[in-house]
Amino acid sequence: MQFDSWSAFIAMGGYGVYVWSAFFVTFFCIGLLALEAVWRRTKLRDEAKKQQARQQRIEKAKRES
Amino acid sequence: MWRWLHPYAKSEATFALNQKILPWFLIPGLLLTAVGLVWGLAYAPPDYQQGESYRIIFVHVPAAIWSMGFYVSMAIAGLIALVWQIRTAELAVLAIAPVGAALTFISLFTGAVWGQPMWGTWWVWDARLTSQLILLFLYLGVMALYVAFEDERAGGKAASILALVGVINIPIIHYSVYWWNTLHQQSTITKVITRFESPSIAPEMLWPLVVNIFAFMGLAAALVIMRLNNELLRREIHRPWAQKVLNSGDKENSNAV
Amino acid sequence: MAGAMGIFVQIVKRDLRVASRQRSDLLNPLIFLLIVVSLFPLGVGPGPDILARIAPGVIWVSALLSAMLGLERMFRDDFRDGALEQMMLLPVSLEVSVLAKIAVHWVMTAVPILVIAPLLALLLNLPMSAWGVLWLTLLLGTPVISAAGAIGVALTVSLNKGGALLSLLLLPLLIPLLIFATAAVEAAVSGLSATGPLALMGAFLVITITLAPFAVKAGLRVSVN
Amino acid sequence: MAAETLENSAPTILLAASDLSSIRGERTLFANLNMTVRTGEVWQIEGPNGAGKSSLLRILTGLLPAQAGDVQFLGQSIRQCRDQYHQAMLFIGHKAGVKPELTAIENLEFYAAVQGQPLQAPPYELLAKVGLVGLEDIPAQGLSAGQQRRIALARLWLTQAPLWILDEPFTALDVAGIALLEARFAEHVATGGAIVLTSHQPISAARFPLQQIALRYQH
Repeated sequence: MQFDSWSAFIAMGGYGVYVWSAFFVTFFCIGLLALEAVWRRTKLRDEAKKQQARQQRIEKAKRES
Repeated sequence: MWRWLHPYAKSEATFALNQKILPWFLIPGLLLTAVGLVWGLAYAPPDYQQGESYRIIFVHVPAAIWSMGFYVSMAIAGLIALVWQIRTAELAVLAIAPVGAALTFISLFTGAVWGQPMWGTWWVWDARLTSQLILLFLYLGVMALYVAFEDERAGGKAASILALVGVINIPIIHYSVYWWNTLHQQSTITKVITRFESPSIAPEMLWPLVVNIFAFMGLAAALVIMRLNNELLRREIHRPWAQKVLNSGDKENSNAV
Repeated sequence: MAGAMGIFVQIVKRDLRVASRQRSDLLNPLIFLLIVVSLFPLGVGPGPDILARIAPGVIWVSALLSAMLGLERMFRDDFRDGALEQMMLLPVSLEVSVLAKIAVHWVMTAVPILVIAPLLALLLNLPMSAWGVLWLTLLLGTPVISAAGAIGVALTVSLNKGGALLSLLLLPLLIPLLIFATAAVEAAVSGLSATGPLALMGAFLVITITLAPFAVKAGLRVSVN
Repeated sequence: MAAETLENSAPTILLAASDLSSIRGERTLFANLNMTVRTGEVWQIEGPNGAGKSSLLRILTGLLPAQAGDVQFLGQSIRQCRDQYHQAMLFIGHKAGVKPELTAIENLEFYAAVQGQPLQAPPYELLAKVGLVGLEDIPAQGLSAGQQRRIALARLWLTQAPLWILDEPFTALDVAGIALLEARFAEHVATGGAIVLTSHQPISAARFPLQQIALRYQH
């Protein structure tokens, strides 16, 4: 461990703003991409459900007519 | 080549393969990221010249390396898409582009915040930063070209061609920018950053860097696979296999995505 | 069979004729170039030293921008009136026709620039000793713009809003050209030999002219369907 | 491959399409389509808008790749003998390929020259026949759509290509123009040529044997 205390770790020898903003932005971008992928998958799932429901309605209408 | 690739021209086979290899990238990626972060931020020794600020290297260098690496892999996917007319390869181009662009952006941003304490300015027209900036433009061009087409197949093919043209040009751009930089060199400060990429870097700093390089590869590859799978499902949402995957989603939510 | 050379000549002849009947399209990029170059003294001040210092870069950046204006014409009209389809159905490799289109585009856009280059050098107070090298860089560089530009146009010709996109695709690819061209002129200004960068520009020229037709062909196949 | 050499021989298979499939976007236009075009035949492709008539023609010309299947010219895949095929085939599409900046004569001269049959003299008689008398040396942009189309169709009298692929050749033509064109079609197939075309107008089958192939709109 290179740092004596938690606050020294945060301060990064005076470069805290730079170091932490670099790391934050990096993982923010990666996280954003990951979230987008998960969110997209959820949307697709909804879309598939909607389509199956539509298909069922069409088939039902066909059977009843 | 064709014999080997052909099964994966089918979306379903590609999807199944992707599902299988995704954990092999995602899990090591996450673990190595955790290790690399703690090691790099807390345990690696400070630099004798730059103090703690050099720790930005642990995200800057991996992002820069893979931004270039992913461009090359995007171009290879484009080549496969064009030569063998494989649609899944086109989709791979489109899955890689945003991830590569994000890596390029990360390397630019971290380069700027590293430059500020070291050089007293956010941006210098350093050869490394400049060629990264051009690389970002190339990624943006590929993405913009794809989006501009209404017909997704045509867009995918156009983007593949552009990626290929770009990858032929990258070494030339790289070389010309370095040459331009030495021509207009006004000070030697850029050497401060360059020093870290020479083999003379101390092993206590090198090892966490290596860990982070592999961590970034795992994470970025996992992102690409996730995006590719989403695209495959979206294009084939009418097909039974896609509906089956999407319906069974909730229980395998955690590892399928 | 008309033979590859015969078809090349026919396309060149026809396109030169077409271009000579739409003169405003040819003049506009040239006037644009003149205006952009004359904006710089107004923007950075008329000091002869600073102008001479930025002249190579200004002339080349302006030439690149004005080239972007005229590039679209290479395939756009042909795409709209069906001549592009017919060109793809000629009994000759598409690369030959593409080279003819590139050649015509170069003649109609670059030759005027070569003619007014001394005027641009004069406006920006570029030392006389560098005029020859400036002219040589334009001579070697403009075919690269036409050939690489053809790739971009082939990819965007079917899009309605291709203009801005075209610049976004092409300008990053042309950066090495800009670097070496300005370096050559700067070397000449400071009395050094410009052979190195000029030789590299010659290499670019050869590479682009050889490889671009294949990329253009692939791009046209995507756009025309 | 000129028309004369085919004239006296028994019908030859000029063009053969096997198992063609075309997908545009998400929609299958047609699948497993087969057709065999022999010399002396006129094929009309029918179907409602959006059924894929134009796509089929463009696949036959080689402008558009088919998703599956192959097109063969004289027994050889057109991808292998592209130049030969293009030498022997004439395509006039929706967009006629007439440069609006050039005159009728200049347009025709260009197409004749690139097909390897340069004109010896300006084709005034032909242009008069297709109804463009007095408009021969006006840039085509000054002419109406129908007149521009007639310039493109005039190529049919100058070409020696045995195979014609025509997308809606009768559009924007008057009754006399249609009759003229049909007469030319009859002449062409009688001398060993073949034609594949799309048309909304019914074609009078009296003058030449007419094969029809119908595409349906598929959802």
